[in-house]
Order: sequence, then C-alpha cells, then structure tokens
Amino acid sequence: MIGAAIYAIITKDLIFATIGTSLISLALSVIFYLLHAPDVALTEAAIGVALSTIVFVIAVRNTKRYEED
Amino acid sequence: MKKLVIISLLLVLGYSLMNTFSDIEFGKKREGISSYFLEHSPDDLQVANTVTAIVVSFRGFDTLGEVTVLFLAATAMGTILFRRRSKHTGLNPQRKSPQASRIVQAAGKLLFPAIMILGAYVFIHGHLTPGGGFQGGAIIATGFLLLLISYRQFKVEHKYVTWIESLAGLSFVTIGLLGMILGPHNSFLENFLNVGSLNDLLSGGVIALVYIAVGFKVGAELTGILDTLINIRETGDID
Amino acid sequence: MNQILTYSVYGSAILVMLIGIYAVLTKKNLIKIVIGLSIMDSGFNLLLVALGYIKGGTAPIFSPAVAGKDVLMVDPVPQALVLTAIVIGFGVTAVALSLVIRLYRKHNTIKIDEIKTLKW
Amino acid sequence: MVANPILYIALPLFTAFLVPLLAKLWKPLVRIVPGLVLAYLAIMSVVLMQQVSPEKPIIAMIAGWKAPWGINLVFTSFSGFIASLISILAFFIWLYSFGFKKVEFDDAQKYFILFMLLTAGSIGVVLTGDIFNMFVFIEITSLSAYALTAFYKGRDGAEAAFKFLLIGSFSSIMLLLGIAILYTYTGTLNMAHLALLMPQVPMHAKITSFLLFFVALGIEAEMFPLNGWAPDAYSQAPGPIAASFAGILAKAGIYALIRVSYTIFDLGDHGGFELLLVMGLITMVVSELVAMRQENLRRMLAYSSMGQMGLIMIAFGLGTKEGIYAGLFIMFNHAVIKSLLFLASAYLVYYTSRKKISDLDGFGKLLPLTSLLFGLGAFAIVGLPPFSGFWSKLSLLIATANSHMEFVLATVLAVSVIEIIYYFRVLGRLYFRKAHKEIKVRKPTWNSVVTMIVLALVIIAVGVHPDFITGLLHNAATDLADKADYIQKIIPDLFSQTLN
Repeated sequence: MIGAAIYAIITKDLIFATIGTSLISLALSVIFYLLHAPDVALTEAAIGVALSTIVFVIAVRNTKRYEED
Repeated sequence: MKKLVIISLLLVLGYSLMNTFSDIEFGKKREGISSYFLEHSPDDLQVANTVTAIVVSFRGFDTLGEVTVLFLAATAMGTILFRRRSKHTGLNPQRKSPQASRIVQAAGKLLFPAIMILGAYVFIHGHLTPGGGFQGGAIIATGFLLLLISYRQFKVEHKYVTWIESLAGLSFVTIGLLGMILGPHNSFLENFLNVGSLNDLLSGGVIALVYIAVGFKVGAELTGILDTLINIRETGDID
Repeated sequence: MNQILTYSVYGSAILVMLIGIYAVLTKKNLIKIVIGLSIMDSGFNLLLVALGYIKGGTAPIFSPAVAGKDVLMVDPVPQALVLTAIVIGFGVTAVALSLVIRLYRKHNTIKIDEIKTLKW
Repeated sequence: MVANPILYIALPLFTAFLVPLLAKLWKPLVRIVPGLVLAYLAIMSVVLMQQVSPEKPIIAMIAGWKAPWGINLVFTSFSGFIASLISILAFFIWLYSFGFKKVEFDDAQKYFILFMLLTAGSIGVVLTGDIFNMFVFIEITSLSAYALTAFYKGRDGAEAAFKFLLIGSFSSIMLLLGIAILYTYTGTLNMAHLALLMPQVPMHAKITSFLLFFVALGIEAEMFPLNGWAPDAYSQAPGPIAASFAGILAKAGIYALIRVSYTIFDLGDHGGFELLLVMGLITMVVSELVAMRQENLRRMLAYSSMGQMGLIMIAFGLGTKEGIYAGLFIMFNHAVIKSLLFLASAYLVYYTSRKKISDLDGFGKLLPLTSLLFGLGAFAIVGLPPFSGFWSKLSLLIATANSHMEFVLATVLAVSVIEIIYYFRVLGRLYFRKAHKEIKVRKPTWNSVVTMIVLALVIIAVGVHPDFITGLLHNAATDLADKADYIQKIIPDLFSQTLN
C-alpha cells in the first residue's frame, strides 16, 4: 500500500497515478475487512475503488494526461 | 530547499503523532461510550448491525449532514461546471469519443440488473448485515456508471434524478420531524415504530426506513455527479 | 511482539498520510495535488479503524451465529466515523476535480505555476 | 416544537431538498422560500433567546439518546447568542441579495440553496455539543463556501476557491487527527464528557491534539499565517457572500476555536490562552499593516476583517470574564459593521472590475446614500463614538488594562490609528475628489437599501444606548466562563459520579 502511494505520487502519467490510488483503496478495503470492519470495507470498495477512480479518470481525460516539469 | 523544509516539517508532525499513538497498544480494549452502544443496539433498537445503529440512530445527525455534503457536492459541481447552460443541450449531441465495444455493451446489459439488485439488497438489509444506505447507493451508482460508459447514447434523465433525490431527502427529514411529534422523547429522528425482533428483516423501526431513504438519495446523487462529469464535453465550453 | 505490531500498523497509516501531505505541498500538477488529498484521507481512515481494533474481537454485528453468546466485539464508533469521513472525502474530491477542470478550460494548463493567481 | 434548536438545521435542509421541486412549480419560489425559512429562524432566535438563561440552557436530544451517547444541540446563553446573531444577519443578507438581477434563474436556485446551507452549517457548528458532528458541519459550511467563491465565472473565482479548498482540506485532516487522539484516550466524542475526562489524558497527547485543533480551527477563524485563502475568497465571491464570510463563516470558526480552548481543553493556565493572545496580536498587526497597502477595496476590507478577528482572539486570550465580554461585543459589532461595509462596497465597485480604491473618486455625490452608509460603517469600525464600535473597543481596553497587559493595550491603540488612516483615505476619495468623467454607477435596489439602513440603525442604536445588548453579553460571558456548570447541565449523572 505504501508502495502504491509512492508510485501514485512519482509517476508522470496521471492515469497510472489514478490506478495507484485505486490500488491503495483496494488494499485499504482488504485491511478493513481483516480488522473486522466489513461496513467500512464495503464503502471503501464502492466509493474508493470504483467511483473515486472513475471521477479521477474523467478529470484526467478532460485535462492533460501527462505531468510535465 | 523548499522540499527540505517541508520534509522536516512532516517529520516533526509524524514524530509527534507517532509519539502520541504509540502509547495506545494496538488491539487493546478501552473503556468508552462504545460499550453502551454494543449493549443498547441489540436490546433497545433490535438492530443487529451496531455500526448501522450508530450511524442512523445514535449519530443520526452526522448522517443527515453527510447526505447534505453529497447534495452540496452535486450542487457545487453544477455551479462550477454548468454555467450558462447552452441551448443545444440534449439535442443530438455529437460525442467525440468512440462507441464502446460490443463485449462491453453486452456485459453492461447483463450486469446492470444484477448490480441494481445487489445495491437494493445491500441497503434494505443495512440493519442486519454489513452495508447500508451509503454502500447500496454507491453500488447503484456504479451500475449507472456502467451504462453511461458502455452506451454512449445513454442519458440519465435529469428530471428523474432530481425527483428521486429530492423526495428521498425530504422523506429523511420528514421521518426525523415525525420523531419529534410521535417519539417518546419528542426528539428529532427518534424511533416511533415497533422495533420488531433482532435479525428480522422488519426490525429496527425507523432505522431501516431511514437507511432506505439514504440509499435512494446517495444513489441519485452519485449518479448525478457522474453524469455531470461524463457529459461535460457535449455541453461544450463553460466560458 | 505487540509493540512491533503497534508501531508498524500506526506507522504505516501515518506514513501514507504524510506521503499524501507531501504530494499536496510539493506537486505542481493540480490533479496530483487532488490525488495527494485523497491519499491523505486514506491514511487517516486506516489509522482510525486500526485504533478501534480489538484483538480477538469480531465484527460488531449481532448475527444469529453469535446470538446469546457473550462475545468481544471491535469498537464500532471509529467505523461509523470513518464511514462518514469516506463519504465526505469523496464529495470534496469531486468538487476539487471539477474546479480543476474549470481552471483547465480557462488557462489551458493544470500546472500551478502557470496560473498566476494561484500562487501564494 | 415550534421553537426548537433542531429546526435551525432541519428546516434549511428540508427546504434545500424541496427547492429543486418547487422550481418546477413556480420559478420565483426558489428565491422566496429560502427567505421565509431564514425569517422563521430569525424569529425563532428571538423567542429562544428570551427563554434561555445561564441557569437554564435549552438542550435538544437527537433520536432520544441522552448525552454523551447521542448527539445533542446545546442552546446556551453563549452559543445561542452567536446562533441568533448568525440567523438574523443571514435573513438580512438574503433580503439584500433577493433582487439579484445578475444571476440567471438556474443559478439563482443554486445560489439560494448554497447560501441557506452555509447558514445552517454555521449555526450547526455553533450549536452542536459533539465534536465529530462539529467536523461534519464545518465540512458543510466549507463546501458551500467553496462553491459560492467560484460562483461568478468572469472573475478569478475558481482559483480562489481551489486555494480555499486546499487549505480547508488541511484544516479538516488536522481536525480529524485531533478528534482521533481525543477519542482514543477518552472513548467519547461529546464535548462536555471530553471536558470531564480531560484530566486523564496524558500531557503530551493533550498538547498535540490541542495544537492540531488550534491550527485547524485557526484556518477557519482566519488566524495569521493560516489565512492565505481569505483575501482571495473575499474579493472573488459575490458581494453579499463576502459579507456572510465575515459575518457568518468567520464567526462560526472563531466560536469553535473558543469552545475548544475554553471548554474542552484545560490548558488555559498552561499557555493555551497566551498562545491565543500572541497569535491574535500577530494576526492583528500583520493584517492591518497589509490592509493599509491594499489598492483593491475588497482586499482592504478583507484584511481589515482579519485584523478584527485578531482583536477578538486577543480579547478571548486574556482569559478573564471581562475579556470574554469584550470579545463577544467585538464579535457582534464586527458581524454587523463588516457586513454593512461589504454590502455597501458591492455597489461602490459594481462596474469596476479592478475594484480599485482610486476609482472611487467622487462617489459621495454619485451614490450619496451608499457612500454615507459606508462612511458610517467606517466610523463605527475604527471605534469612534457615538457608534457601537466605540463601546466594544473601550471594553477591550479596560479589560487589557485590568489584566495589566500594557504592551497589548499600546499595540491595540497603535493599530487603531492605522485603521483610521486607511479608512479615512477611502472616505477622502469618496467625498473630497472630483469624479472621473463618464462613470457608470448602479443605483441600489430598494431591498438592499432597506438592509443597509437596518444594519446602520442597529449600529447607531447600540452606539447611543449600549444597554440594548449588554445584558445578553453579560449572560453569554458568564455562561462561557463557567465550565463546570456547562458539564453539569449536559451530563448531570456522569458529573455527579465523578464528584463522588
């Protein structure tokens, strides 16, 4: 999860960065399940993994895909 | 240089947080209000899922606020993106993006009803199993998302979304206000129905109703948000 | 053993949060900044749920399987709070991204230094 | 039932959900209905203020659960005073923006919904007795503030809103961390219960979470150096919204800051108040110095507003009952006078996109009434008699003198001179310069004239006869100063258990 977080902020391709955040959410949702928080796991899976990612992807499509220095 | 300053500041923050939290042993039981919740949720409310009981009853005001935050987000995005609604809205929009492949379309058609049923199941059973209004609503929005991306000509009827959103919100507040009239303590959001018995579908009194309203509202709001974002292109320039 | 577990769980949650804050403060790309905000929230959510965990506890649901038995359950309050925090975080992210899109339409860039009025 | 603190939140939310449907029935309803709701809340405030006294706060349970288990709304003399101030001011700001011709229909609907929710959120922050619920209301308030900042698209509103959103997100993560620390050590979220259990929290955790709260709420309360968002937001938002940022949003922020430092934490004697005092001093001096150099009228007013917030922090940082009294008095005056100044300035700079002070030459003849009201507001805010600002500044000076803070006293006086200089510079432009040729002015509409005159009358009335509100202020100050009483009123059972 930490790896995904670092990847998400260093990669120049914003689509991959978005995928990085959704991986964080996915990992988070598994951890929540392991910590006996099924409600939170379900919310994180639906909102963090699916909806948030799609919102980011739409935003990237409407702007620029690559981050330049 | 700037980065060094920021990193050192973050290290200070991280150290002080770590210092604070390391006293708290991981996985140790602590005293607090939660024991009261664990006791009273099954006994007084007959709600099996304690998290639901907390979210809807004990801290029901937070949930009302939360639903409002989503409503606000949808309204705010409308304000930010859709200034000066252009005249050609809805009239044969020429989408630049290509159609999704047939496989995606077929899968969308197959999956959509299943997702809808899953979403509805999740928020109707919110007081029994994990899940509830937010989760169910989010799942339903995912279903609409599938249709929105696989069928380019698919349009969410704004009229219906507005109606569902408003009516669900109104019923939430109305249930709350009814609690002020009918409830034993005359307080907002109070239960005034028969609570039934633990682990029945018809248990928990008002809680189940509130969570269903939340489910509809969240579903409509999230669908609205996605629809606003996906359709920016065709409504053209905002300036 | 428990001490190590304590440090590693809280430490990784705080680390994720700090990575998010770092991205928000140093990145020049507006979308990257919003990604930083969402990472920051994720880290906090993990921290709060971890604080509510009780060793040997079960999920706080009185399903028929545990009915009548005296079971230890994890703290449900942080879970309810995190539920709220996730939904609020999503709302804020969506608003932030729509602002980014509007800024892009106006300035045709999402680099923070090219938008003069954003500097401070 | 008809007058219950819950309605402050429930009614605006109900209306916000209803307005999209009303829009289909008859379009003007989206302007009228929010106004009716705000009017009802304003009347309800008057009724509730008559019922409440320091001995008998009004506590509203939610879902029938007693504190600390459920969330409750606490309408005391202190929180009720601020809530009433906000709700009455909100009604007048609605009246002012009622005739907005600039906004089209679709936007009008969103404008009034957002404004109503801004008000409801701020009142929620003030009334709630639960710390996490306060966070939720702060988020409601901030989200509507972001959207309203970006409301006009011709200006740089989106930039200001994005800046505001970034800083606001930091504020919320800090707040959440502070709440998490308190929850893990005490196991509760109710403010009174937290205050009761505070002695059992170890010192280092207490300090960390206090600092987190302080920074987070300092952002909302426009404390230096965390107020980078404020000048942009104030200058880019529509005129009435700038007025409500000063009168409503900032008031909720400073209320939360005071509630946290006075009631929840027991750090007042361990440097908590000194921190508030010092930050207030810095905020005041820096903002007023920057305000003097502003060319843009709106930005000047924004910095002046921050200076006033600094003044309020100084007053509360004294930690004495006199200080609280002075702080509340300044809060009241700042809300009324700054709103008047922002509302009047909206017409003064209506057609100039730069909003430069130098463009105001000769407006005293072109817009006599608006200029007069602006001048009145300027006289009042710098603290000249016979306006209400004089009494609040005087009470602050007395309070500092009695606390033997001569340095603070001298600084406040010196800063007042700076204030006089920059406000009089504007007035000089208005009245003693010739107008530029071919200048377009916009005549104020009747509803905005009524609003501004009412606010001006309040300023004069309180200035001539301060007894109108001193009683309320004394009650509020008594209420805030007595922490044990607050705890006892909200959680009587747990309080007596701890005593035994």
